[in-house]
Amino acid sequence: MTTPPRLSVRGLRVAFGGLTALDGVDFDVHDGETVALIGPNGAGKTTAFNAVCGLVKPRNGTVRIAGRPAPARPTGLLKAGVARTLQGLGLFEHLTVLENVLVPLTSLRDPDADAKARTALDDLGLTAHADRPAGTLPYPERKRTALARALATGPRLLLLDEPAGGLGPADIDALAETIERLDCAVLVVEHHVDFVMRVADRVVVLDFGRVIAAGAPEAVQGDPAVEAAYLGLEAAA
Amino acid sequence: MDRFVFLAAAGLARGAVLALFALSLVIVWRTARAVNFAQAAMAAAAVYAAFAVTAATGSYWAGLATGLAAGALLGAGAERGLMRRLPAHAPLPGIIVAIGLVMVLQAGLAIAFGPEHRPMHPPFSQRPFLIGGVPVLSPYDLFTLAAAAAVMAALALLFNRTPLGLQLRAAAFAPETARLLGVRVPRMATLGWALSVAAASLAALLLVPTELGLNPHAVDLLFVNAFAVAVIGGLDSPAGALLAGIGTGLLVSLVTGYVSASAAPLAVLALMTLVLLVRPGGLLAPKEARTA
Amino acid sequence: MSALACEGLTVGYGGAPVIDALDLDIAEGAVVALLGANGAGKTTLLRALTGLVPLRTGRIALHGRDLTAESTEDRVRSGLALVPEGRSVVVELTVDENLRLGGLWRHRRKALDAAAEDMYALFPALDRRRRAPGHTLSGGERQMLALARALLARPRVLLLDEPSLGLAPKATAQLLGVLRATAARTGLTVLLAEQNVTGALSVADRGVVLSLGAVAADRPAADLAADPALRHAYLGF
Amino acid sequence: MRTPTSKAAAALAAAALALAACSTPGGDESVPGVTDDTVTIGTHQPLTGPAAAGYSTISAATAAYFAYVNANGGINGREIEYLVKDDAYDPAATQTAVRELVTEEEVFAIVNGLGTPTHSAVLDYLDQQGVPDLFVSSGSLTWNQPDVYDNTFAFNADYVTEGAALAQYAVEQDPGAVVCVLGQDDDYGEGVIEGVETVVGSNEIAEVQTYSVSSEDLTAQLGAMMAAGCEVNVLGTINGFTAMAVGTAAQMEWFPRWYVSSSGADYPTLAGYLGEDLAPVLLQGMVSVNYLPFSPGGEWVSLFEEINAEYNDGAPFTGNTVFGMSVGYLFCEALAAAGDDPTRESLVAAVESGDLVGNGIVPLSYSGDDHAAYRAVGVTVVNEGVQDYVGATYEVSAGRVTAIEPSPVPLENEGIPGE
Amino acid sequence: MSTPLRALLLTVLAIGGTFGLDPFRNYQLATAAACFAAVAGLTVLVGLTGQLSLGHAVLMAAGGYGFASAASAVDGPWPVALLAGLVAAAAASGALGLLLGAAAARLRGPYLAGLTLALVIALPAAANTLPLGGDQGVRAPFLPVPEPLAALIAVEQWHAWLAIATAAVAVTPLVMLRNGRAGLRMRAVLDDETASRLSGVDPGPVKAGAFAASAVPAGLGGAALAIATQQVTPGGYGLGFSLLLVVAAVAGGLGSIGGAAIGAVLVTVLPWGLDELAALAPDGLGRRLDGNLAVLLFGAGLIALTTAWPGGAARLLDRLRAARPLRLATPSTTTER
Repeated sequence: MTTPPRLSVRGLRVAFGGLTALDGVDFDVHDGETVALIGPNGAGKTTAFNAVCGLVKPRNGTVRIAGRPAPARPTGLLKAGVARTLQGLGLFEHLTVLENVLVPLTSLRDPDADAKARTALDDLGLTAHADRPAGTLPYPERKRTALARALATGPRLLLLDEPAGGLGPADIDALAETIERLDCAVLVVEHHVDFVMRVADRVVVLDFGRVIAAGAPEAVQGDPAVEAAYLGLEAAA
Repeated sequence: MDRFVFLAAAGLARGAVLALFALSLVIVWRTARAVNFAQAAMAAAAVYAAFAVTAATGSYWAGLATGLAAGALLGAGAERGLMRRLPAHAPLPGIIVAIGLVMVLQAGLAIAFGPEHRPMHPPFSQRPFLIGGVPVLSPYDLFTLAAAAAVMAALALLFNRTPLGLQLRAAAFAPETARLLGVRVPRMATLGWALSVAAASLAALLLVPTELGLNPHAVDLLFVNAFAVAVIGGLDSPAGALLAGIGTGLLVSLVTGYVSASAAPLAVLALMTLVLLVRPGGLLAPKEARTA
Repeated sequence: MSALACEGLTVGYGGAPVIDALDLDIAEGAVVALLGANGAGKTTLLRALTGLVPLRTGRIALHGRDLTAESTEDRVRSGLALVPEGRSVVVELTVDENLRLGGLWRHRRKALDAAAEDMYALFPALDRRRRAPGHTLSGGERQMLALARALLARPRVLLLDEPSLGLAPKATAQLLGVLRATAARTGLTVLLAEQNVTGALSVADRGVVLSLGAVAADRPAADLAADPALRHAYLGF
Repeated sequence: MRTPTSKAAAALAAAALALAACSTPGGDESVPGVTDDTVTIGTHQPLTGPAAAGYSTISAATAAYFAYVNANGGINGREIEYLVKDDAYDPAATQTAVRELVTEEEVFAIVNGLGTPTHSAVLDYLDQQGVPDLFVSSGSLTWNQPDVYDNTFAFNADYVTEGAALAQYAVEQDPGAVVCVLGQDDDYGEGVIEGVETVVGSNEIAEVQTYSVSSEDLTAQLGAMMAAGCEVNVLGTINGFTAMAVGTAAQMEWFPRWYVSSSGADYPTLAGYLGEDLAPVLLQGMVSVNYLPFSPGGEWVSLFEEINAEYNDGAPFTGNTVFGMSVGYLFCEALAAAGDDPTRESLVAAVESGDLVGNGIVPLSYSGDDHAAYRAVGVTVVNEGVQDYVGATYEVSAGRVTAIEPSPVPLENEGIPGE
Repeated sequence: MSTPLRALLLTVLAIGGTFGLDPFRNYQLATAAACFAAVAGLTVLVGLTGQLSLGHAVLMAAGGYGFASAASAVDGPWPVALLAGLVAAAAASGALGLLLGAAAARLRGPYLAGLTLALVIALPAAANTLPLGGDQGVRAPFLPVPEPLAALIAVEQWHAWLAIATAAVAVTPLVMLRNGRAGLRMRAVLDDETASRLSGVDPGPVKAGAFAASAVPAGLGGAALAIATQQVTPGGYGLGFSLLLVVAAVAGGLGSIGGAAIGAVLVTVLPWGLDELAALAPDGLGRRLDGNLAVLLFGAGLIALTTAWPGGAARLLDRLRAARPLRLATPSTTTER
């Protein structure tokens, strides 16, 4: 008997009014694997994330986590080992860095919450900022705080929404190293192609809410459909 | 049966005023995304202005016009002078400032005019027509109904059929998009406040002659009931205000007549709680169209 | 003569500037493609030009007239129009109301009717759905409506932010076709921010590439299309 | 201690110090509020708020009467200082006002505190402090509990008495009429209803309607009463709502007979609400009861009118004026009877002695085991805009109504009590 | 220092302070302590979760009625009656708060404010309809000074002690809650509901719980007031009083417990002081100013604070303290959001 994938998405369809954001999307993420979800703006990447986290309700399709249906309640998701960062940071700006990291840990009623939070801050070099309100930090530190908050709970599945967005080369490099060190399943949405090529074991390409290509980074790179999606209609002809 | 007919008729007249005041709350909500908790105090101030002019000129109509103008000015002034300075996207400061405004206006009116109830006389007889021996509606009730209906119809036309109304709605729903289309959004908010307080002032002007007399708190109960009505109907829905206004007017009248006067406020509270628990956005809440 | 000119434009949301001392001059009647990777500052530039975000420094002139101190509404009334990215349709209003909204300050009632009919002729898909509420429209219909609404006011300079976002290739082609034709017919000046490089360059006379908030390349469209640097800026390969 | 709570400490301490600096409690053995040449008394009155419109003129009239007395040498050589605190008819504010009067101002007595809910709030406090609580301005039966509140005395005829007297007169005038009651939804309305029931029987009232003071109108109530075929309407209403009831009924072309409790039947006040033109017509024949000397042209009224003109800036002369000045007169009488060196005990003893006569048209009934003021009331009727006694007078005791003869107190010594 | 210890110290300090006050000031202090408990509850609710309640006076009234009826019913030594009263006050207000909280979790700002407003207006009607004694309300038992102390202190001072102790019992758990896990979750929900969900915090229950947690101190405040005044009437808990609680919370700085104390003292002492001032004005004017002047100034202050200086009094202290670079362990939130 094979272990079910950490995350399994089948036939996912999401629509907002007349807009179809996702139109029958399938993909899996296995333990220890980093999968990148890429595609042009508006292809449906963040919607896919939101559907996995229960923030939007799909019209059709299933999301399974380790073989079980994804829980709908916030704590359930956290208990199922799913953590996520948000595209717009999603920090609690008026809470300190330490408190930001503590929130999910207290949700799990973790007895070692404080120690775990401090370890997470330490790992990402945030200890010096622990007591500053998150909203007052420079952008890269805020980005790292968001990551620390996701990592502190020791997730089995980590969803990263544009983790490299707005970062400089050095920070991106450090981020890539952090992700490479992780042993959990990672699903990442990112525009920064070099970064994707570096961290991803597999790439899933979305366009108009459909998967147009999937596979190893190198294979996807040469796919004419992908090129067409990115560069526009003329190239497709 | 006689009693029912009578109570229903009385409830209808009361409901029309309630609906009009509730509509004024809907207007300011739709055009400026604000709940004006100072609506009662502003309307009372406008009625004082009307009272003063009627006393000076002897003309009810001059007073009425003054009251409407004073209401519009107060609304525009509050938006320009206070509400505009508050941070957007947070309802709390607006509510708190409005509460402050209530205190200032009511205390100011009491200091300026004293606590006395000043009787206001209606322009039409309040002697009801008898239908089969049952008193139904008086000419003044009919005037109230007609005025409320006319204003509601005019506002509906304004909002749904005129370019100005289109701009008002667009500015409320999507301010940034509206600005990009050349709509002067701040002006629309000012206009929304002015229209709203003017409508509330009209409701107050219609109500006060049937009450004990004009005093700084004369409109308070109307506001609270109208707020309940607006919430029951859905703050976004003019039709909801109308429906819930008439319904609540009937409810209050019937409960007062058949049960007791003190049960009426409880009946309104119960209705409001019930509606909110079943439909948190009110009876006629529009379907959530926005996804982002 | 220059239709739109800006000098020393600097814009930021706190932290480092997103647009950094940018100069740009667009000749009357030109169609300019504004290119650049995600986060290069395209959207911020367009929002700054229309006054939706405040400038730190710099000035903006429309046909030689300084706009810097004017409100968004006044800039629009001076002939500067922006079709923003994404769903700028007012979903609570019908198609017809949305469309007319664009021309209220411009036209008297009769002229507005005529202008609206012109637009319906230009976009037959909208003509069929005049009474439909905005939230029922598809992505393509929304984008068409937004463009038609902007054109209704007969702007002198039209700014478009990613009109192809979320559109099928066919729809994008149609939209850009209408744009090109209108520009050619009316002498409209267009600044088109696009990630669909091929599409944008196919209608543009000139391409400006933004990188980190500054102009990285600025040359005729035909030259730029073949430039490998551009391809790398987008695809990373 | 670097937390917000420490700021609380700082604030509290600062406030405490500031307050402590303001005053220190007095500790001498003398009688509170009494010096060689002054007697300081206090009251709580609704000068602002919803009840101000109806009652804020009472304390002004009382103050004017005291000014008159002081100008004529005071009582036993002492001038009366009358401290009026506003409570806005809010029981919480009454608490603060009365405590300030008792502990800060150290008043000799509280006189004519107004309102049932308001005065109820300080009843226990005054009892614990042993402060004479004289002539409460309300018709509740609460004030007449000498076993519990040995220092508290009522002034108004109680509402039950008034209701019973009104019903008795109605039954005599108009046997077999359909009797209905409209009452305020508190002890006032309930008292009147109870009084009416003692006369007509508890199930014989055809229709009982209530209103609350925050009501917008009485249309629903009057409509229900009209539909029930009421012929005699007994009202336990305050002035504003009496006017509204009469006006609303007239609008319905309905002209039943009105029998109104004294707290809501002051003709000048009602005329203010209804308008000078309509009032004589609508109020023609309105029956009420009273116990104070307000007959137009009477000697008391003449005196009070003079005092009102001289010491009250010629404020409108209404039933409230007579009421306020009568209270003042009664207090002066009690003070005079309390001796040359009055104490709180001697003041209470003077009231309980039964020797006070007041200025009413019926006898005062104070005694050691009865703290009600008037157990009898005289019937008044409005005729062509003039409200006056018609002679019928009833005493109510133990649920029985008996007709008695009125016994008005003559004016003596220019209205200044002395020994 | 731990919160309970600090609370104990402050309570002792406040009780010590009563010796410097005459009976009337002690009565005012008792009232202020009662208001403090209610304002503390309100300020935590508004400041930490952004939910505005215009009905905290009703929650106080619920506590007052609960106290009065339970303490009167108990036939035993006064500490037993007191304890029974306080428990009943907490239970009554907590139950009402839970109901409101359940509604609040479903409602957005204006709808919630409207519901709480209607609740305040319905209180007199409820008092007349339910067995709550109508306008006259219900009596709360008089708690005389215990025998050993009788020679030492006046009854007002004794009531001030009881009110201070009750306020301490009400506010201390609130402070602990606010500084602990629950407070963190409330502030997280206020900051970003989506991020909260992703962090396992369900906004609904947090908001409802905050309402209940805010209601209990308000109810105990009502009990403290009942101890001092021996009376609970619907008229004492009207809209004006409810708005005054909002003023106190805003003036002190939303979310700040210390600010709540400042605000409570302010709304207790200032109206009285202003009325004293108004009494100096000529008679006619004085009568019109009396009562109204305080309301006018409070309203103007509320507007000025919110538009110009949203942090309230507590923030001013912070700013004055900023010369020394000290940071509060728990940053309080402001009205800016």
